[in-house]
Amino acid sequence: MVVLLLRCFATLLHAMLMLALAPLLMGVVTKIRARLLGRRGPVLLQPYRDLWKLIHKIPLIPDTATELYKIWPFVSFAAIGAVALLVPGFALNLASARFSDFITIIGLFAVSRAAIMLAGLETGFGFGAAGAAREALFGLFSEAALLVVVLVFGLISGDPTVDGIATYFSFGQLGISVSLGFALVATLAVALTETGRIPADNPAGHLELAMVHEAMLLEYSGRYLALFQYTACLRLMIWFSLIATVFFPFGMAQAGNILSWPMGLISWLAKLGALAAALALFEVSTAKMRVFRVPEFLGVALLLGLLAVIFLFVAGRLSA
Amino acid sequence: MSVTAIAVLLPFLAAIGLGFAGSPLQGALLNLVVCSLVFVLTVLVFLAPGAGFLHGLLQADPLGMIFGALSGFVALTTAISNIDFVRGEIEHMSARRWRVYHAMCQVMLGASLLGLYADNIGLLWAAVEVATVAATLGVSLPRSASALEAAWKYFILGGVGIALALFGTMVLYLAAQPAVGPGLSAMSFSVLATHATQLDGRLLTLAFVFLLFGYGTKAALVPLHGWLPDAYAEGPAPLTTMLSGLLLNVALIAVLRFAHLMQANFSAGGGAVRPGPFLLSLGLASLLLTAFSLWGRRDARRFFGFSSIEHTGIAAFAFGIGGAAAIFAGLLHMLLHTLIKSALFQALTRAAASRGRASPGNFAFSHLRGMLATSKPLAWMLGACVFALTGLPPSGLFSSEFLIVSQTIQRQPLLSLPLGIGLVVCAIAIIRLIGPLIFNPPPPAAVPVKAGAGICTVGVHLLLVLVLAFAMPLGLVRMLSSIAGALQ
Amino acid sequence: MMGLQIFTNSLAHFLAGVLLLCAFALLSQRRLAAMITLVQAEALVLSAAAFWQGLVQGSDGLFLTGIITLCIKGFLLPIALRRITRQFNLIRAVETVMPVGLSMIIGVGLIGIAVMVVLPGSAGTVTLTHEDLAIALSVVLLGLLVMTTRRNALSQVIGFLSTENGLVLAAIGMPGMPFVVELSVALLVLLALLVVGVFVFQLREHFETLDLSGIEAIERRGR
Amino acid sequence: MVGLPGRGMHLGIDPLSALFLCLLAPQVVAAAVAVERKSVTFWVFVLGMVLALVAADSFALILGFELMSAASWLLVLRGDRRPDGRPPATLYAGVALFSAACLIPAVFLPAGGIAFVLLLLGAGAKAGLAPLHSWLPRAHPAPSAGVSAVMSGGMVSVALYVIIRYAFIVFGNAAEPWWGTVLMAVGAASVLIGALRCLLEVELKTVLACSTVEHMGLIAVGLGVALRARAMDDPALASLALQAALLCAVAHALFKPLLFLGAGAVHHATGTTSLDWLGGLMRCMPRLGVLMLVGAAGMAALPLGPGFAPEFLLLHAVIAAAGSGGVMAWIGFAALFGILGLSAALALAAGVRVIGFGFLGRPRSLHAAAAEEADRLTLIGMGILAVCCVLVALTPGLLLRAMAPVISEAVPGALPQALAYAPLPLALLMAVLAAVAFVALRRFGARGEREVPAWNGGFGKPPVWLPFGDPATQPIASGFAEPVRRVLGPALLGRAGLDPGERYILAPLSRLHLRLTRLAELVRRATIRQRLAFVFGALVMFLLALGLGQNG
Repeated sequence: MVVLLLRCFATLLHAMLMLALAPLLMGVVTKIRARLLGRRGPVLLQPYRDLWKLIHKIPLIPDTATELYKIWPFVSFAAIGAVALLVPGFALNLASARFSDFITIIGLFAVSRAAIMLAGLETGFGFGAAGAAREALFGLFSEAALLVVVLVFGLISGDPTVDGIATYFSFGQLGISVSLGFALVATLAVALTETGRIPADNPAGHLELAMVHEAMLLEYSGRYLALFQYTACLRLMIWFSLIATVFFPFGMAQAGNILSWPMGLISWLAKLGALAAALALFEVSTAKMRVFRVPEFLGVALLLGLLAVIFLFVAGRLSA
Repeated sequence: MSVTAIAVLLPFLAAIGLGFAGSPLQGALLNLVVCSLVFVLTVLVFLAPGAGFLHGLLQADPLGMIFGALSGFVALTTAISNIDFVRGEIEHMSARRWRVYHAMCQVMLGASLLGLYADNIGLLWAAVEVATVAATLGVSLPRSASALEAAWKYFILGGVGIALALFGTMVLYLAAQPAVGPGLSAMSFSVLATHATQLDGRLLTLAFVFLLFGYGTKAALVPLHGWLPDAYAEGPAPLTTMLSGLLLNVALIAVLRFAHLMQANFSAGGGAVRPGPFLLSLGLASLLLTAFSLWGRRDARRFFGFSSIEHTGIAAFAFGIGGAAAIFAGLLHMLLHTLIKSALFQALTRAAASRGRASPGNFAFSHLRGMLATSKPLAWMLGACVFALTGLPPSGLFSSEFLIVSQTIQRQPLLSLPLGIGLVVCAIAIIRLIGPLIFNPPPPAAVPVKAGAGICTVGVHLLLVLVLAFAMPLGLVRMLSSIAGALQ
Repeated sequence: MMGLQIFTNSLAHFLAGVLLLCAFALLSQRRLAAMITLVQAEALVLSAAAFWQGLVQGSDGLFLTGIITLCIKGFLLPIALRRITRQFNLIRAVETVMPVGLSMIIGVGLIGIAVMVVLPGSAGTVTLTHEDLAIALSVVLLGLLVMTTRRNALSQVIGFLSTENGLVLAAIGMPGMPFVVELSVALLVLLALLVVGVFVFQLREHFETLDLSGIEAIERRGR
Repeated sequence: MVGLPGRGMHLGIDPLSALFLCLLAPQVVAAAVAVERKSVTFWVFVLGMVLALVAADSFALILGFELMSAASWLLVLRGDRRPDGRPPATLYAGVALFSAACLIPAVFLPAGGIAFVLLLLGAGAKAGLAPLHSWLPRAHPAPSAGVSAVMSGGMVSVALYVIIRYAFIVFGNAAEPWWGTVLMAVGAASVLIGALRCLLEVELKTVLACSTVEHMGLIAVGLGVALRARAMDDPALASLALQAALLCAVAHALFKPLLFLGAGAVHHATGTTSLDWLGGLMRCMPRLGVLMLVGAAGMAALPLGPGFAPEFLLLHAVIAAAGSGGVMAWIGFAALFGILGLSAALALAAGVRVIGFGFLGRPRSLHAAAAEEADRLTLIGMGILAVCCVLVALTPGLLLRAMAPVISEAVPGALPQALAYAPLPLALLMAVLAAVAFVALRRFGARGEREVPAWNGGFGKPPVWLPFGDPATQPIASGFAEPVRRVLGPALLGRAGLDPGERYILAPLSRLHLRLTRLAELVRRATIRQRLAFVFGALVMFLLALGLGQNG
């Protein structure tokens, strides 16, 4: 009974932290990136300020938009928010653990992607459509690669839920490490694409022809734009936590055991920071790709996933 | 003198009358009267399966009865639609030729009945021979170059066929010598069937080859089919109906009877060869050749002539498969195909009449297309007939072809591959016509016309097909099964 | 008595052989007139054979057959044919499909097949009728070969007649074959003549010559 | 006695046929309400399907199957008013006949590999499984909307029913693992090609037909996994995969007719179904738009849509199956998984494309601008289906429980699995989040909003004489698909961009047919003498064979 209560409380805390810290994470990434480039960069809380500013602007609705124009931001946010609750952060075995099925999560990502693409097509002007088309193209390979990675996880752990996979990996065995390495690389590639970072997309770019994610939001303003941007931050947060949970499951707390929470929180924040630093480093060290190079980039990820499966088989034979 | 004899003799007598007197229309009416009488008689034959006439030369067995009644029915409906045909075409032939035409119709009817009821192979041969001559004269009647050419083909090929059949008949008689000894009895089907096991198998086989080629020419099995498409396409329209409705059956049934003699002798170890392979090869040849000959056609009657070749081929194939069920299926297929095809030709004749004469020929598809726009009931009837030929349900041929294919699968699995290919290609070739023929825009000259009441004969045919195929009365089922059992 | 029997057989054989020889010679001929003559000769030999068989078997049916054959095939028909040839001056040689030599080789092969089919492999049960049948069959096949190797309607008619001769030969060889068949054979010849007459008549109306190339031209129009 | 002469025919209902009957009912009702009330042929078509479903012997089954094909052929023929040369009606009839020619032998052969392959050819051709699928995108859009709906939702399901009936129940005990493998391969191919064309096609109805091919492929994959598992006696996995397949069939039979009816309404309102000429319909036909949104969600297999639960189950079944077998099996299943993911994303893009270019944005033609809301009956018909869709989408668990008898009928010793995907809580959660966001924005944010010309990267307002903007600046549907075409087209469709089914099946067949027809013409044009020679030659050959046979 107590355990159940604790788990619910942990879930609540987890949700709070995810929703609250998302913009901060974005700020951290920007800051580190700026520093690496030798600039001072904006303050860490800049994303919060931007959101606040946007919220207080009166939104301008394009006259060619339909009634659904205002729905899409909420759909996108709701889907990503749901994922935020499903993906474990600082603790395992949350109340939502049972539903944290990887395929459900992928589906929810797809929902938000669809919402954003439709938002891009909403006003029927060129840039939004171009962005949507590119998003669709990237989506093909990232989803395929991600599913193959999920297959790897499923084959290893025999449990399709993120929570279960993390629990299984937290007592990590050797022998599967090769394939897990491949899977990690593939996952990172997918994550970069899904969160619209370099090399697939440039969140800071302002040339419409080169944009993907931003191009779709070109016609949005005010609170709706704010919601979209917040969703983007949340997505980054989710991906970081996901990677942290699955590949670096050490030091995670058990939701049922309140004493392990602080440790879990600390390790979680540490992992997030490390990942943010890694991302910033990667971004400053690479350039953005041409649009039609990205499928190849993701195709490599897909192949890595397949390789992972094969190595997994080999490993299984070796261990057997 | 038995009903059978009357049924056979009446048409010949009528032919004499028709040949020498009367205006075309009178001739058509008399023709109708005689045909209806004959039909009644052929039905009566069921009640009084005539005891032997001319010491047993003429003896209707169940098979003969069924197909005799069928022939009577087809002749009747043809005679009905013939009246409209004569009305339409009256000025295109001289009164003399009209007389010959009607006389020939009657002679063909009588000869077919004779061939079906005859218990004597010589008499059967004579009947087919008379029918051939009558048909030749009939086909040559339009006197156009192409008609004469068609008749010439018919005569040459038919004559050769007849010669072969006669030779076969004689060899069969010789083969019967050791068992039956000289005399009439050596030529009687019933006697031969009872002594089938003691016949000289070697001569029997030889005889069968010749009989198969002789009567196969009449049944237009590939490669003996050369005469059929032209004869169908050039002769007067109702004559075509008679050809397809009556003569093919006579010849095919003759082949079936002879094949049964072989089979019986073979299974008794009498030294004969199994008839199956002969029939199968000819049947498959017919099916496959027509499957690809059906595509380039521009003339409707020629097209459906090829489809007749296809269906006789299918029936022959079924007989070749052997076994009661397959023979049952083959007979059913013959029944249904006869009904459908004659209905189709009646509808086609009316359609062509509604369009008037045209340069490429009254039956050119380009001339007949777009029926729906000019006459709804006619179009639906025509479409239904054409569709019925494809064997897709609700067409009756579905059930017979279903039976045939299933039997093939169970008895000769490998043969079901060519059979299936042939059936599918033929059906596609036929079904592709319906769009242009019925629904496309009609040729500019076409004018809307009212379909006469006579069209209902087509409906009756199709209804009969449905009943026979999907709700066959038990009595008929028993009769056909017993026939098939006896002939297997 | 025995000697008579042998004599009977050998004579019947001799006549049949002559018939076969005529049929074979028919194959070698190119000119219509000569072909007609050969058919006539066939008919005469055939009627002789019919009379002989009638004498031996003592059946008047065969005599009747012989008479019919003699009258119609021996005289009426050749006369008619000659008239036609004169009318359309078809004196010139008929063009054949294959060289005559080849067609004769095929003819020999046909005779071989006929013998092979009719006579049992095990010699011994060979009866007169069997051999007679073999010869008749050869004649029939040779007639058909003539029909298929000559490009000319009239010569096809001639080949057809030769085939008929073979049939009649077979028929008269059959012991005690009922009357019906001879009758129908005669009937057939009669009707054949009738129809041929009709045909020749109209074929002239429509094509100046009897050559079937005109018909083939019509046939070439795809229909 | 009705039926085959001397044998009659037998009818009967068991859980499987009952399930498919239930699956047939809503779409027939909807189609009847929407468009086809008076068409006799339509009802014959339905009768054929019902007969095929309640058949208890092979004759009745094939009779119904072919009756259905024939009636729908007539409907295709009547509906097919396209000027371009090759009408699909003949091709369609050919496929129908082909399937009959394969099915009749299949049901009479002894249960075994050949019978199964024939069955797969026959029923698969009807269901539009690769490589015999290329007729479907041509034929299904041809007839009127209601018929297209029932063809695409019901007829293919009947074909699936035949596959399940025979592969699982009749031949069940003779099943071998490779049957399942073949079925999976076929399904994967259909999924891939269907999804790709679904994204590339421009005609709305053709898009929907291609998506039918894709979903048939998904179902086939599910059935394949189930069959393989059954042959390797693993009832748990078999029942899981079968659940996926059946649920997919149910969902597809609901949202596909819905979409087709919508496409028909669009065609009726605008005179075109080409996505390149539509646009902005959400403004003038909002109700239709919302209904189409429901359908598109199903087509794109999005969570909270009817299409997601089956996809979810299917992926889990494949994961569960992947562990078994040798290295080839592992690679194969990994590839299958990749294909499933790829095509899921393709389907998503296609769904977005249908909605985004058909109903959002600016009109691309005056017709689209002047469209009027669909008539009430159509909306009612679509409404029925939409309600069913929502029910299926939110309570797949109940549906699976209801399907239990079917599963246990097809897979002896089956233990139906509980569904690990709970749409209702998920929907609740998302609703709460959206509400929270809405309220928060209302509470803290600025009120009100202003309607202005779209910014469009600063290109400014379109001139007045171009009411919906300069058409040149408008994105079109084919442009949306262009990147995918550039990346995947050459690999999957070849340089000509032709469907492999057309290139490797139909084209060679037509060439062969032409050659054989020419051959037959040669025979037909023979002169009299040559025809005589045929007879003579055949006779001589027979005699020769006889002589050699008897003396040799």
